[in-house]
Amino acid sequence: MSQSQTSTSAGRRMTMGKALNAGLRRALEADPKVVLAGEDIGKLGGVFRITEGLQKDFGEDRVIDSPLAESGIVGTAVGMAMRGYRPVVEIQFDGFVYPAYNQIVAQVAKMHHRSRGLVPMPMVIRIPFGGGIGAVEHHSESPEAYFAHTAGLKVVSCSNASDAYWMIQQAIALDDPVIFLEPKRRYHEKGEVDEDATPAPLHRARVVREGTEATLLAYGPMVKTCLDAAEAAAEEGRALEVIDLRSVSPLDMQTVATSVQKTGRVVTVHEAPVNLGLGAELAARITEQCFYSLEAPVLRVGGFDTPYPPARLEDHYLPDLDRVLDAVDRSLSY
Amino acid sequence: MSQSQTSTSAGRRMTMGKALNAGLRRALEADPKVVLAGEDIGKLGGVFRITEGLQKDFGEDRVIDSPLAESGIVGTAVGMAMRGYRPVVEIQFDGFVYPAYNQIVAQVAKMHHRSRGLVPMPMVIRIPFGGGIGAVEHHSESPEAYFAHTAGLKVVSCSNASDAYWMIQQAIALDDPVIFLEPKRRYHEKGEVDEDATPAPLHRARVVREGTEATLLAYGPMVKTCLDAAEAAAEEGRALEVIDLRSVSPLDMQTVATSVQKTGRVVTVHEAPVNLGLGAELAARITEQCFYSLEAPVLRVGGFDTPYPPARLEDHYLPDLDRVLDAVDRSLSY
Amino acid sequence: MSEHSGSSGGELVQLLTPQGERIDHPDFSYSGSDDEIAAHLRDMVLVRRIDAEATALQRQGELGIWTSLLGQEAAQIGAGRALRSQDVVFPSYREHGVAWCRDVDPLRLLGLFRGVDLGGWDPHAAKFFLYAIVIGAQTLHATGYAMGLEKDGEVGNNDPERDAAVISYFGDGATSQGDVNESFVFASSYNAPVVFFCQNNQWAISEPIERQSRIPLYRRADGFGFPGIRVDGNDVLAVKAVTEQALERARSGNGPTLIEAFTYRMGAHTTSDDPTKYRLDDELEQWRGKDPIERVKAYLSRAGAIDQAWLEELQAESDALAVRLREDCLTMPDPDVAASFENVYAEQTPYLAEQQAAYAEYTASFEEGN
Amino acid sequence: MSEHSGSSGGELVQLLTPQGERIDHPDFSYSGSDDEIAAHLRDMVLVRRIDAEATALQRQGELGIWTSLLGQEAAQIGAGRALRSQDVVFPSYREHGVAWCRDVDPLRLLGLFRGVDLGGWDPHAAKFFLYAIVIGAQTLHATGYAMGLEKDGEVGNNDPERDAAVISYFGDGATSQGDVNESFVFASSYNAPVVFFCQNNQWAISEPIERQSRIPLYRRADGFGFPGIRVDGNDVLAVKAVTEQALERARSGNGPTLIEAFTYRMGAHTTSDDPTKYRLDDELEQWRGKDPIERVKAYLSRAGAIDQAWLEELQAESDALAVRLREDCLTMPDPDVAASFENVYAEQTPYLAEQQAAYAEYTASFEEGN
Ligand SMILES: Cc1ncc(C[n+]2csc(CCOP(=O)(O)OP(=O)(O)O)c2C)c(N)n1
Ligand SMILES: Cc1ncc(C[n+]2csc(CCOP(=O)(O)OP(=O)(O)O)c2C)c(N)n1
Ligand SMILES: [Mg+2]
Ligand SMILES: [Mg+2]
Repeated sequence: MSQSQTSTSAGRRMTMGKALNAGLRRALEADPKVVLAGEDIGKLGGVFRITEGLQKDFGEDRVIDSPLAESGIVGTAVGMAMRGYRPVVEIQFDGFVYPAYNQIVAQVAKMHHRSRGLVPMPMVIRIPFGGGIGAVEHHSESPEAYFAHTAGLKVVSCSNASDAYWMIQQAIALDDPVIFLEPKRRYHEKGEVDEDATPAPLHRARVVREGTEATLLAYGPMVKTCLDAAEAAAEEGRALEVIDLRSVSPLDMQTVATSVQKTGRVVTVHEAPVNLGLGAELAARITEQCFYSLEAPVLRVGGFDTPYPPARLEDHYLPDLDRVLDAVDRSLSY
Repeated sequence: MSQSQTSTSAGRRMTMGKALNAGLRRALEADPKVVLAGEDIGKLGGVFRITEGLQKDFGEDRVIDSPLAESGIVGTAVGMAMRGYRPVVEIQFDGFVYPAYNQIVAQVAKMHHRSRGLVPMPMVIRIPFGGGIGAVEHHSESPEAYFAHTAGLKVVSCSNASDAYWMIQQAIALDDPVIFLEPKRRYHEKGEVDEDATPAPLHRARVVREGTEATLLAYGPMVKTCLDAAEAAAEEGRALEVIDLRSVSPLDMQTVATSVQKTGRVVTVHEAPVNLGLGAELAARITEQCFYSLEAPVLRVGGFDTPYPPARLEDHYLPDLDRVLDAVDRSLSY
Repeated sequence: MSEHSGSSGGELVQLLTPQGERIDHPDFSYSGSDDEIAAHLRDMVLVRRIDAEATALQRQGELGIWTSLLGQEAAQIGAGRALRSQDVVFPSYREHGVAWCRDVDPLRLLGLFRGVDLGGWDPHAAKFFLYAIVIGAQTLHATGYAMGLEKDGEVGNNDPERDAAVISYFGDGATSQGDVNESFVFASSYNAPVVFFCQNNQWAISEPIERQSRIPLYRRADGFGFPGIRVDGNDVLAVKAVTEQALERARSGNGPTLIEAFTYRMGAHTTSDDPTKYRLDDELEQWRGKDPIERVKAYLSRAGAIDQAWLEELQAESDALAVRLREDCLTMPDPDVAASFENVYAEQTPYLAEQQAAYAEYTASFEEGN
Repeated sequence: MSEHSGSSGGELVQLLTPQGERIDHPDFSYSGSDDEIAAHLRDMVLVRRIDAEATALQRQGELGIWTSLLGQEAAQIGAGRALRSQDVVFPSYREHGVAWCRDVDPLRLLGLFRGVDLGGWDPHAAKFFLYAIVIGAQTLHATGYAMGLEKDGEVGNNDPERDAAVISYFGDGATSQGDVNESFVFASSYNAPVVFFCQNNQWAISEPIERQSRIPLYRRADGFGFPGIRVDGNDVLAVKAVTEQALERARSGNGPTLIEAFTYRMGAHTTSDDPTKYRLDDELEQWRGKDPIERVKAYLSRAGAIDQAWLEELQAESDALAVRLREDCLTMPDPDVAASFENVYAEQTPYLAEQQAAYAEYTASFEEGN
């Protein structure tokens, strides 16, 4: 049922958090130029323990606790990249990336172009993102559109342990800067990770469930939500196709268009506010590319166009199975 | 031909720059709580002379030269707003707003909501934006989508002297934070300003030219480009409707939808990169709201999805009359 | 390389030793009576009790997270009680003790951590602004507010009822943040009436102070042209004396001061944190000997200003407070989803109104459906 | 309130007076020969000529804008000639003199201001990174690069051929920016081999230095725990001596230094600026007496190290350089639109490739149409 390009030989079962840790470890082993930097990533192993044990094993020179200053973290990473390093930066929570926004959009994103390729920026900026963990303000944001609108950056998000393991390594190996969005509420979900597989290309979307009546497009935390929705729909006899975009920028429109040409109906799902969220770009491009295939407008499910609410309201704010299926119903009613 | 709600009695002819200066002056006169802050806005009157003479007339206490730190400028403006002031902040160029991004999206945008309305943020952040002036890097950017995606902010752009005069005053009078985008390459264009008129509501779009065959949607600097395109099209017998959105967030979808229902074809035009630019949101919403009226997908004309190029390439990057008409042709060919 | 001194040494202002002995300082003195000191003790005991109850509530799942002030009571009560009613506070997220001094109902603090709101008190009424979670942001707000005070002529009138100052709290880690340094630039440039109160509790989550600075933090002010001073943050008398002087300096138009309150975070960073991963029990043990409450008890007992009965009464009061807080917390109503849409704008947009209506319709249909 | 001292005073390192007399300083000395000093003079005269030619080219519409270094030649040549070949430079947008010392063809600088590229030299080959227009950003890059040098073991080997340092240039206004202060935090925390070179030219566009700081800027370093020093920025000997020492300190593993070169922006901020709006001729006149070139000429003439013939030869050289620069500028090819799409990514995306192809098709059809 899954088109996953990873080999089917059984791997190890682990959480997404552990898979990221294993992926980072392998990247540190593979290339001495890989360095990790961020707040509390050393002894503590990061507030989500994604870097647990790495400073102990690779030393303070390669796994660097940074002063509490995000612009400084990213700005010095730019300098390290200029010196030939491949910095992997951790931003502690989504809501704390904005102090580094200037360095990211004006420096990281533009350096390769500005220098006509002479100064590449092989940098990964890891951001645990999204809601659903009952956190206080600034700990549940989905800033992907802010980065995807920025030329020069690549933006990806993993939705499962296997992708987490592979995509982090691919992102680190890439000579372009990558905003790497980790769905923090899925850190504890387990999956099979085959460490000998050949991973799918980083920017390739994946059909994670085939169907015929409508296409659900998601990435990161919402992939599971969409799979659950498709499962529920199947019980009512409706076959929904689910695509895990994996890459938010660039978008793999070929995989998307193939699906839309089959189903004729699309629902996009993300946690970020709808207005100018990824759903907008998807809707625009799909309508451009598949105008005659669409039976209904692309419908968008997302967070409200409000600040992220206090925890006791987040279940309203966050798209869930029901809101996805409601949109599917509306799409089918066209 | 124009639906302008301003009265038709003749006003003074002035440049957009002078109109902004006059609007700021009137706002300073009208409310002692209005203060202006920014780099070089005092004696120099700002690098574009928009605040010329204001410090001389209103004093250093109300027209404040700020230290060279955008986060500090916006962050202290937050504090002044908390104290009951209505700060109007100037960011010297579009590309220098990013150091303040954190304060804008995490503080300015959220304060009213966070405080359940107890701490309003009546702040205007003026940004001369866009290209076309042959400037060096970071001086020609169009960051509107970064702000429009942020709940809690309002985003507007003026396209002519009269709107500049009125909209700046309306933005200052509004109790919400407004990102006020000034099309710097139009600063020197002249228009009629009637200082006794009743202005249109701030967030209302305006049909600036009526037509039947397709709708051009633009704001700020591209309104003139679209009017020129419509004029050229008219010479070939094609009647294009042009809408000046004026408000980028919230969007006046009613005015847009009315037009689209009439024309069935839409081209959006902005300088910002296409990917996740305003055109994406417009395309998504128009397709949702006018699915059965559309004869063609909404087509988008915008900057390339690249960093802003060096000046000698900006004529390629920036949408012009020909690129707009090319998109109209493509739309009509559906 | 590191010049961090311990808690003693000439540069640290101290008026009450860990053993509870009052000592003199050439520049600072505490002028209050023993009754006032007893009032500080009461404050400290009560906020420690509030803190403990909140921690317990979090452990029981009633709060999402809690930021404990354990060990920092003297820094907060000393500074909080130095304020005049017209002064204005810009806290970070750990200033429960200062909130207490501003008469903010502790229940309102719990609301934020329970996730029922984003800060449930009235910042203007309390002259205590909302908690700031993004490190450092509030120091610029404080500076801007102080600039506003100055514009309003509320500074330098030689009128103790009117002249006002602003105080902004932040941690040792925060001093690395650009915003905090920019607030120093602006405060200095405009000579703003603001006191920067840094609680150096030695840790920014897992990072020791040495990661942020290799010299004592109070010296940061030197670089910006205004005075910095280090005070024993576990000494409520010294903190109050130092803060009073800095506030008075601000109120009278003499500009900003940086206070570094040298203290210690006795607990975890938050209830989500596990400090055993990064710090040694030794250190904790050493600081236990400098407890801000014990030294005041020792002094007052020795001075005969309090006795066992007084302490028992305080114990009873603090237990009652905790019971009340717990009850109120458990019965705090959940917010209505309408709150998500309200106040996003002062002038609601049609778009958001439609979104709200559509969601209401959706949930309604859903309820019908069930 | 302001403690800004003038250009004289005990705290300012000076080795050559405006009158061209060499003076001693207890901590710094210039050890080069008169021939070397003559070489500095030649550098300064040539970069001033380049600058004048660029200004003229801008006036004639050949450049979009130009950032003149007039008056800052000694600060830049002194610092630039203090570098060893392995040292690495992170400039702001006015360091044409330092670029000269790094053998960057001045034509390449013009490319940026003519709008044919975003920086046309090879930063790695020149060990001179691209101009940074967003104020302060480069100071963090410099610090990170310096951290990398340290990791690579290129520091503290006692090997003059190998030990390397980084130098970062910025203005007085830049010191207010968060990034610059964060770079001080990081450099201090990691003891990075970086020299922060602030050209205090008294103005940030129209804002006098007093808006940014009420104490001398070199003292900012005090607050971050590393040395700061103020040098007469119009004295090429002093600048070289001070910078050499700071670089050596960095190379040998002793960490960062802040140098404040006290100088003056003799021209407009850029060719777009009109300084008559905000500053007085008096000030300019006063600084004219401290010209960085005249004092060296005076010294060398008096010492008999140069004569009229030497100066005439230099004049001829500089005129030839200007002619060459002008010619090359006028014939600099415009970029191809393909350059817009190239190098946006190291691995081009299909999306952007399609956009490029579509645009190529569009322009082609257009040309056919004509
Ligand atoms: C901009 C930003 N980055 C990161 C965080 C995550 N964070 C929360 S508290 C904290 C440590 C703060 O340390 P310190 O300033 O010493 O204050 P303390 O918690 O010790 O009172 C960090 C890194 C944040 N809240 N904001
Ligand atoms: C972040 C940012 N804000 C504003 C500007 C606009 N700007 C360009 S130069 C300048 C003044 C810089 O002054 P200073 O740091 O003293 O350097 P100088 O130009 O005097 O060499 C300003 C405000 C900018 N380039 N970057
Ligand atoms: Mg701390
Ligand atoms: Mg300057």
